[in-house]
Amino acid sequence: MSTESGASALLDQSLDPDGYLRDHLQWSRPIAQQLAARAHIDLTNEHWRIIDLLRDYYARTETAPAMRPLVKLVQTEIDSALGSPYLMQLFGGSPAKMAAKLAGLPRPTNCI
Amino acid sequence: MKKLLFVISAPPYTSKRGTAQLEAAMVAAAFDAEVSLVFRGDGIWSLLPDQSAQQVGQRSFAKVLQALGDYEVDQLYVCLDSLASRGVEAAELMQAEGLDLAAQQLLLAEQDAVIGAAL
Amino acid sequence: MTLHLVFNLQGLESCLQRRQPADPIVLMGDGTYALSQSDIECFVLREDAAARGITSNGKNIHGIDYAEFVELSTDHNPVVSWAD
Amino acid sequence: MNFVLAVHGAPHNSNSGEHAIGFANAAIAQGHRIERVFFYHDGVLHGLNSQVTPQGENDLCKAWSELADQGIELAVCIASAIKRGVINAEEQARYEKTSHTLAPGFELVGLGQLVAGIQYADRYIEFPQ
Repeated sequence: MSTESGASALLDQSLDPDGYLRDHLQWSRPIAQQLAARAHIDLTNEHWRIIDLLRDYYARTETAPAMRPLVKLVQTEIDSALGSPYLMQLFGGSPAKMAAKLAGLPRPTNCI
Repeated sequence: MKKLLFVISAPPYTSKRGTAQLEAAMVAAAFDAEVSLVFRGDGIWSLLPDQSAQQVGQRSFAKVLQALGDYEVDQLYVCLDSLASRGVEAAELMQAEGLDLAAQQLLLAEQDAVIGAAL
Repeated sequence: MTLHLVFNLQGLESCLQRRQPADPIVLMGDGTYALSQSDIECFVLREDAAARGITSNGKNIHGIDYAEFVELSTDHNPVVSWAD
Repeated sequence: MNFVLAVHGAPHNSNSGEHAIGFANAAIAQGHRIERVFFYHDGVLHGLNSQVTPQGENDLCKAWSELADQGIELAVCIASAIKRGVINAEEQARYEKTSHTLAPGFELVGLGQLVAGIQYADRYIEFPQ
């Protein structure tokens, strides 16, 4: 078994059926990369800026932001010209959800 | 746009109704309602600033409260009578505007719906 | 005008402090026990009071059924519940 | 008129269910519409399929299912429900539990459905206990 497929099998055990980490404290940057690869997302510095922003936000508020506060956060912290099209380009159709998943935030129990 | 008032009257770490109310308030704001919150009765304890909830394995009410501003929920009120009867000064608490009972009467009367946190 | 639904004695106290004087009150559930100690003008859900053995001869007490409760709630807004 | 009702108390230690059912039936009899009954906090336990009502006590399950048959939406807050073990087949699979427990006629929804209901309805009435 190659190292890569070994790591993948390990990750499988750590994920629930929807691909969220069972224990969000297990999150690491390599795990984020593997989660992203499964979602066919190639993590660039632009992705990482958002992921770091989300992790910092969660440390402050213990919540994952919905779309509107996420956009506001990105605009105040990164660039006021960025909006939801930018986030969708990076993270696909449900950017708040996907970015929170990749950032290892606890899976939300409330489907908004 | 409807005006919705969320009442938080239970203390934060037993029933967890308070955090549920905060989540509901955020959802309401995301749905474009005009949202305000009032803390009264033992709900005022939710506003103490130095909460270390991880020590009891819970989310921190104080931290979740910080997120409200990001949903443009900034009408936070606290009942002055509830503070006085518990010997708490408004200055000891996190930011919320003190309202006397008469002001709470007016606040209630202008709502389209009041979502309580009883029990 | 606001309609107040009161579900217990603590709720009644909180409500009386924060309602406008003309706002009607409906006592329900354990709120009906207030009839034995208070003479405020109010409505009371008759079946809840009867279940608890609470009767009142007060002339300011109006017993109602669910149909009348519905009518009160269509005539008032918001409808606010009090249980603590 | 259009109503949204909220049930916050459990069937075994509150009157929330009796009150909401009594109100709903009287409102319907007067030609009003119950847009949705929203079960929140311990109220979600009304949707627990595995509970047994002792003989001689109010069978609320039957009353709820009659309301559901009239097209009234019995909306159970998903966040409150999963914490209390009230899950449908989808959540059973998601959280890898051995059985699902949501009674027929009820559905799991997000808090958005509470807010959307309040936004749409003429009245919001809460039965806390």
